[in-house]
Amino acid sequence: MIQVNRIAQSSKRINRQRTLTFSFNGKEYEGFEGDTVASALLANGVDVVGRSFKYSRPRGIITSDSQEPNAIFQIGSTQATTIPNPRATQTDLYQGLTASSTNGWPNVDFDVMSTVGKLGGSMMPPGFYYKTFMFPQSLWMSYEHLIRKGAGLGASPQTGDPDSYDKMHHHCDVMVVGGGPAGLAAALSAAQSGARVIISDEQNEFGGSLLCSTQEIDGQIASEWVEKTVAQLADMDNVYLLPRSTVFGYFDHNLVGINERRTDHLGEHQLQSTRQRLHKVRAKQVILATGAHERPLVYANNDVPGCMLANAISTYINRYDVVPGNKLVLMTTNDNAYKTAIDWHQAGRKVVAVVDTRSTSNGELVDKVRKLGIEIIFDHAVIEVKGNKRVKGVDVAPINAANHSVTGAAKYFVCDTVASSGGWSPVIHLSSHTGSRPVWNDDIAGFVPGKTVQKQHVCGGLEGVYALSKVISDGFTTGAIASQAAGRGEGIYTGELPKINDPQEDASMALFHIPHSKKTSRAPKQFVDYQNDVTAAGIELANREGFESIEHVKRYTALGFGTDQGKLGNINGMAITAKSLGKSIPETGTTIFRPMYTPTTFGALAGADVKHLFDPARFSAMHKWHLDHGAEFEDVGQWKRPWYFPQQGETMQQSLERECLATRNSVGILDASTLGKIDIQGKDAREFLERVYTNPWKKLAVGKCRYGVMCNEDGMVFDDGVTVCLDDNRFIMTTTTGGAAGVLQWLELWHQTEWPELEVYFSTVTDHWSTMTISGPNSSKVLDKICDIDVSNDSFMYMDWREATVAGIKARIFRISFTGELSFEINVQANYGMPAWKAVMAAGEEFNITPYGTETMHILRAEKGFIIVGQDTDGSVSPQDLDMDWVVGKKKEFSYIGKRSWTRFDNKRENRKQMVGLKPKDPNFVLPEGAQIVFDKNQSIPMTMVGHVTSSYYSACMGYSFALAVVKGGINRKGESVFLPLSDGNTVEAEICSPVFYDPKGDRQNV
Amino acid sequence: MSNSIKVESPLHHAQLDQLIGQSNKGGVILHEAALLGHLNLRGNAQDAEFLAGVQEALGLALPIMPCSSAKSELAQIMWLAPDEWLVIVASGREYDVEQKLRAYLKGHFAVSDISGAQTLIELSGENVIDLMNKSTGYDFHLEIFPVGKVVGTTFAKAGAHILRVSEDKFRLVVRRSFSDYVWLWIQQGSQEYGLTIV
Amino acid sequence: MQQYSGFGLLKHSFSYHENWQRVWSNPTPKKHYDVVIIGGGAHGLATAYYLAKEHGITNIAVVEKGYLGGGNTARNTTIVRSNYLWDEASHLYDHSLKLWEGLAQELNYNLMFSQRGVLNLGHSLQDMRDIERRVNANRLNGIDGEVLTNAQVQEMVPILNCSKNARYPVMGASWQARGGTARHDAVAWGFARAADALGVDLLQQTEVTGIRRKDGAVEGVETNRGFISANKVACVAAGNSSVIAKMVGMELPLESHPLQAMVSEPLKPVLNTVVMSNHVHGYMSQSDKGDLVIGAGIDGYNGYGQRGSFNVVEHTIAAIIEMFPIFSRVRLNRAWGGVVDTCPDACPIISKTHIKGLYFNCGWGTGGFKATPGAGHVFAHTIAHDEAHPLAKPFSIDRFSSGELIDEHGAAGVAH
Amino acid sequence: MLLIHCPYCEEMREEEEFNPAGQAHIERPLNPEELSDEQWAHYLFFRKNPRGLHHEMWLHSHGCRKYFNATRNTVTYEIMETYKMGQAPSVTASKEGQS
Ligand SMILES: Cc1cc2nc3c(=O)[nH]c(=O)nc-3n(C[C@H](O)[C@H](O)[C@H](O)COP(=O)(O)OP(=O)(O)OC[C@H]3O[C@@H](n4cnc5c(N)ncnc54)[C@H](O)[C@@H]3O)c2cc1C
Ligand SMILES: NC(=O)c1ccc[n+]([C@@H]2O[C@H](COP(=O)([O-])OP(=O)(O)OC[C@H]3O[C@@H](n4cnc5c(N)ncnc54)[C@H](O)[C@@H]3O)[C@@H](O)[C@H]2O)c1
Ligand SMILES: Cc1cc2nc3c(=O)[nH]c(=O)nc-3n(C[C@H](O)[C@H](O)[C@H](O)COP(=O)(O)O)c2cc1C
Ligand SMILES: [Zn+2]
Repeated sequence: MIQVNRIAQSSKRINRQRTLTFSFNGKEYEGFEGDTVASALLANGVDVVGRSFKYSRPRGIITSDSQEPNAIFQIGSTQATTIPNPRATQTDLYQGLTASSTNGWPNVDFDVMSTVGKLGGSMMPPGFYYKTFMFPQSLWMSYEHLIRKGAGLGASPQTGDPDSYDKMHHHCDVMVVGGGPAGLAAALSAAQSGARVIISDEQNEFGGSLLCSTQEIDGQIASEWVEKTVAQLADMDNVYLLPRSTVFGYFDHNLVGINERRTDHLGEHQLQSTRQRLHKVRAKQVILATGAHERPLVYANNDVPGCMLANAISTYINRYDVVPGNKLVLMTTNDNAYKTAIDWHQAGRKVVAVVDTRSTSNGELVDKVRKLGIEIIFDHAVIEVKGNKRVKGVDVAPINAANHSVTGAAKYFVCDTVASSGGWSPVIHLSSHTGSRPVWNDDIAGFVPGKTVQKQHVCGGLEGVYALSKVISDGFTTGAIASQAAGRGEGIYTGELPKINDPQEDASMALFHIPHSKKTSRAPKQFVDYQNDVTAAGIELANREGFESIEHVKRYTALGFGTDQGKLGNINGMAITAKSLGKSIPETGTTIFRPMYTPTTFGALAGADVKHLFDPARFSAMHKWHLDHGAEFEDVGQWKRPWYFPQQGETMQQSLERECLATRNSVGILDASTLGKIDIQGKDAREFLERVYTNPWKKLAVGKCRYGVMCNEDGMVFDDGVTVCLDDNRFIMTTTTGGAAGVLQWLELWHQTEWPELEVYFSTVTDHWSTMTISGPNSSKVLDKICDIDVSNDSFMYMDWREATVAGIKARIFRISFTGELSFEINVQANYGMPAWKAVMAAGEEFNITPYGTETMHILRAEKGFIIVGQDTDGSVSPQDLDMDWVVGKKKEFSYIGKRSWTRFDNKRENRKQMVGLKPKDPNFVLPEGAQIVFDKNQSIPMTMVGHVTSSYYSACMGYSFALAVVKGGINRKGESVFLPLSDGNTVEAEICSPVFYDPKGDRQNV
Repeated sequence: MSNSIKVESPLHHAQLDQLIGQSNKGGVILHEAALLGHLNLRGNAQDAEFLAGVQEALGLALPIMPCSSAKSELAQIMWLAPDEWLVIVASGREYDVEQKLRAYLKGHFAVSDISGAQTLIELSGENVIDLMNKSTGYDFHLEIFPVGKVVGTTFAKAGAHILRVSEDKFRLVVRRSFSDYVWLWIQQGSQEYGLTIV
Repeated sequence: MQQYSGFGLLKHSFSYHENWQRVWSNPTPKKHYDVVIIGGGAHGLATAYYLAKEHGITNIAVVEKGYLGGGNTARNTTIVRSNYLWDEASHLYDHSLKLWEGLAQELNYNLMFSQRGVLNLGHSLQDMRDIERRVNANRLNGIDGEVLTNAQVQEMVPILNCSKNARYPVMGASWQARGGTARHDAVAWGFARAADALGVDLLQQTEVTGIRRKDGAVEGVETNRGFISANKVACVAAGNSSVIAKMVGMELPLESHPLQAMVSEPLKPVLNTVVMSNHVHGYMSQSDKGDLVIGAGIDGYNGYGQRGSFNVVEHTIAAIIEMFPIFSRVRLNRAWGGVVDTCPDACPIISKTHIKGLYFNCGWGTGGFKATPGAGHVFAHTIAHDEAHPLAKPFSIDRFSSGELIDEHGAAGVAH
Repeated sequence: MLLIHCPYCEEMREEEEFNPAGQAHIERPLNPEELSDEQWAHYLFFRKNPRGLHHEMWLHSHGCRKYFNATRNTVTYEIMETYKMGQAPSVTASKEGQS
């Protein structure tokens, strides 16, 4: 296993001391520490790395960075750790790495789809889906099934993720994105003027373009300057360095989202460490120094393996000591790319020719190439590549770029590598994330960041500043300006500038699409967006068909839809559209750049908010007891409430019947701590209650409790509960468990925005109190044993509350009842909740006191016809609908919340849905909650539904099943029969009755 | 109340007492300042009488600057809102301090005993800022968050008031029902630094 | 109109696809139209199509400030279903679903309408009550629906986390087999192409800047390309409806909020139904290209920026992992936002106004894509007859005064 | 994601600490009974929902629990000012030359 394309040691970026073995498509290879998977594959002379999505053409590596459209792999050796779609060019090599192509069957070298691709290809222009597979309609699903077989790149893991992720927030004066020369210089000068600086770069080390540059700074190779500068930054404690950290998004108000890859370069999975960390940076000022991406040229068969970006080739040579071929033809529109010819030549391989689309150039790099005796052909272009799995040669022909034509015969050159450079496109993505549109700059033939409302600065290649000396001075200046804007320093860089002489460069040519002797529609495929097989012909076809907006072009052809988000192809696609519509590129405009800059792991976006931390689980002080006693729990909002307490071998129904009977016949106990409690104080507290509750509060005496209903302004019930009067200007309001937070906000809203003049304060005391409700004929006996006050009926009356001690613990006891039985709601300070609960259990033992959960509580209250807001109401139910006119104040002078809406037409309708009880004809049949109700069981579908079942249970105490329901005009239909057509096809009958089934006179709460 | 009763702080079930001393080289150090007296105080900071009343009752001037706090032998006061403060007193003192406040204060004010409603979690150690940055979006730089400052903010998906006790020590006021979640969060967030319970 | 078919593709491949006709023309505005439709989204285009096809009104302009189908049509998660709670809503949506079922053939355009079924998960007892209630209502309205148990859900979607240990365990789900997804762009283009063929003028890059009135009736619209007179003006501007209303001094019971969606990188097929959970706030399907299409919860503030807050994306992805732990290592490719016009009762407004000849179709909020054909159909009828289509009657703007709200919040929750 | 200045805490805070609370400066009619159903509906449901400058309410739910007002551009999401309940905005559409 020799690395055929690895040349003699010269780069410090890779470590020859550490050889790493890895496998690709089942074959073993070797590379070095510092390699990316891409550089290692190229070192080993691997040409075909995948098959194209639509036409299944062989594809090779084109780029060396985030632009890569082809080398998209499945990496990982297990179903838990495998990662779909990482880019080989951005994946650091590690020992034992296992990679495979994501397309190609049975393998990428022999792929049966390719024959289909060849034959079918011509039938698959953009939008071909929309034009066929229509008939017969019934068959689309099966067509689709076939299409989906071919869909997708990599495969998802099949089991959960063994790695963990987390997040960190940061604040800084200056956030620098990009660690190339511009970014490093900016960070340094900002830090030197005292700013808190964070700098991040998505590569494995800082330096950007300098990591592969042969240029000199202060007489040394540029990477030395990088090391020096990074060391300086590392020494300052106002600087935070984030390598391997991609800024995936730039969000409103200067929030920068960064994904740091902490362990991906070490191996497939690291125990006990965070795989990726998401950093959220709030920066006073942001400096974007994201540089520029080289643009390929669009020519026939430009996807044959061996066709690469010029700068990518230089990167592989200078950074990784890898020359990805033997015979190079370079096609360029600019001087800068001549570097690649020089690098190739100096690596000891043959440069067949440099094909320059310009009529001439006398730039220094061009002269240097001339001096090396390399043939330069001006006014020409590579119009077509020959070869299938590797470039075999190219046709070079004279062209007239202005009228997009080939002006003479083509000459054939044998070569195995084609480098192309169409100039550079600034990496404007981030600057566009918050809605700013980029603007075209003719001098560099590229888009640069436009106006923005963010506190943003740009420098270096991103601005179209390319000469290294300018890039670095630009960086220093921008860093100083940004930190001044953040309130640090004078805004001027005073340090000295490194000595750099930049080669003088002649003007480059704005050319994107290389003409062919055949017209585009007939020429061999000229690829624009490789990943989605978007061709120049396809784009022109889209335009011909009327898809003229660049957004339509994108959506019709899938240009820029890929995982590189058009980094490689978008500008070329826009240029081709512009050309075919006879517009300028700025007129054509760009599509919208969105996060993610490069794809971001779901796990990192979720951070630690997974599994048991996905959402807080709230517990009462007695939770441990419930656990120890085998409770099943119900999620109520964020709370975990005991649902029922099954005993050995009991079914749920058996538990419920036991709990219900025990409570009705002796005594039961419920943990009611989760109910919301609001401490309301102030001389206007009473007046306030008067306004937010529908019933009157003026006369509630100290020491008394009262039930109240709250409506929205639209007159519909939204919460209810008991409020107790502690003294004339102090009340404790209880709310539903789910409604607690909402009700407090509601009260504050009205107080703060409408009635600030009312002297009242609200504070939540929900968590302060542990509440246990003991209910049943024996409840007073239990309480009497451990309570220091007389709890008998005549001294402690229904709807009274008392201060007392229970088992020596200070308590507030409310004599209210939600079960209809004699009940005491014992409230103790929550730190005493558990001891109090245990004491009550002990005292109740002789009465077989039985803990019950929410389900039994629901049954018992339903037997009494008490509603549960949210179960028996759904936001469309008024107090009148609930037959609760008694809770509606008639003579209150203030027009309390909700009242006005009751006089609207719809609220006065006769046949509104109203709360009633239902008795199923079959006393043992429990109607399903949610069953719909009709009057005429013989009506055919669609049937006229007149209501539905809101609560339904079997009552062990009454010995028959029963339900609460809403029925149109139900209040006046007591005794009538209704029908419930169930989902199993059966229709059952039930009789409308009063919703109060148990103890209608209400004697039991006074036994 | 009789002290034979076994009171249970919100983190009682975590049995922190048994974890004390188990690891001592943690980058994050946690201590539950359990069972202290917590009073929620409401009143008008523009009302000189009210301010004077608090001063007399607690022997301490009410901190009326946003996000400020004050401390005396008797009590620590945290600013929660322009008209709302948290008064923390020694365990068991909440009752008489409340009575004292009621005695000294006139006009429109409110006091609620919320000693059972929340607990104090003290976090310190060399990595405490890292843990904080994992848990809240607030800026913990000393310039922004000096010693003595209190901020009401989010802590992971719970709410909390955070007081900076010293450069590397914070007091979190956490609601009882959320305390288990916060405890779990802190454990996972401090895993890489090590967690010491004191 | 040039017929599309597999054979056509073959034929055209011999002429290198050089002879395909334009799908729509690019006309210059006429001085006058019988009906001007503001908004070239799928609803506006469908409205134009049905006006021309079923009501013989062909002198129509669809005026679009950007590109056709570029609003919420371009940015929605394409879920189609009709299992809404209340009769009025479910009838309207099912009318639409029935139209979907033959639409590709009618428009001779493959909309990739895929009836792969929609699951609405229940995570609490109340969720399950609501599901039972909704499904029963649907069945009695002749709309297909089933209530599935936890086990049935697990069998249908093996990769879904149905464990009892989940933070919010899945208790069951409602299942509508006829529901599914459609290719959003194709829907806009299919209607546009068909409308164009019937003589409708599609005016892109044309922004309505004002509405001219004379004694209580509309006269036409001011645009950046000059005044266009019209007997009737129909506003189908979704998130921008309040902006249009303001041009005639009207306010609407609407709030425009950012609503975000996102896609993963393309994956081999792993999920062949639509899974929605209001409780943990995430919903997802897999497109024919292989990307996971994920919908987020709505941003609480008003916003016309076509982008929302990042924390909503974070929460949504956390919810997706809660439901599908296997996707933790999958990567997010792109996230974007739209501007949804939400109504207090989560139901649309299809209505005449007090101004003669001015009509509104709006308030679809987070869930109007599925209604595209149905809404276009009943709205066209409403415009043509100057009287609400029976299915549209309950959605009149007057319901806010009378109190006849159709509250879909209750059971429909996130109404995608 | 927004960064919001709470006029009571007198600091910039993360959006996560707040809840948006809808259009600002809506006053509850003093005499609801005297309003027509249309007028009442207007108060209940109809909103300005402007594209551009908007005056809206926020609740500092995880901070001081106070409601306050903000003037925000609903397109750029820039917050021009936040101000306490009962105060009037200093930046308004007319002043900004928008309508
Ligand atoms: C992220 C997201 C996910 C969604 N998911 C779903 C889903 O899964 N299922 C579902 O059923 N629905 C969904 N929806 C809702 C659905 O997208 C919309 O209800 C539906 O697309 C509305 O269609 P429309 O044609 O009315 O609106 P749009 O497509 O927005 O069309 C309105 C058009 O009016 C134009 N316009 C506005 N102002 C003017 C003017 N002054 N002059 C000229 N033209 C103007 C706009 O440019 C726009 O093109 C989602 C929405 C979003 C944002
Ligand atoms: N002469 C020319 O024609 C020409 C053209 C282009 C570039 N150049 C050279 O390019 C360089 C420009 O310097 P520069 O510093 O502006 O750019 P650079 O390319 O040197 O550095 C940009 C850095 O930003 C990083 N980056 C980009 N997007 C990122 C993101 N979202 N998150 C994290 N990191 C990100 C990249 O990884 C890269 O390291 C100069 O060296 C110049 O000589 C020259
Ligand atoms: C159903 C659906 C699937 C999408 N799939 C992709 C995709 O695979 N790749 C991609 O880049 N964008 C995809 N998009 C998003 C679009 O690129 C674009 O972001 C969206 O239409 C909003 O438009 P805008 O970003 O130009 O504002 C998809 C959008 C939708 C509605
Ligand atoms: Zn505040």
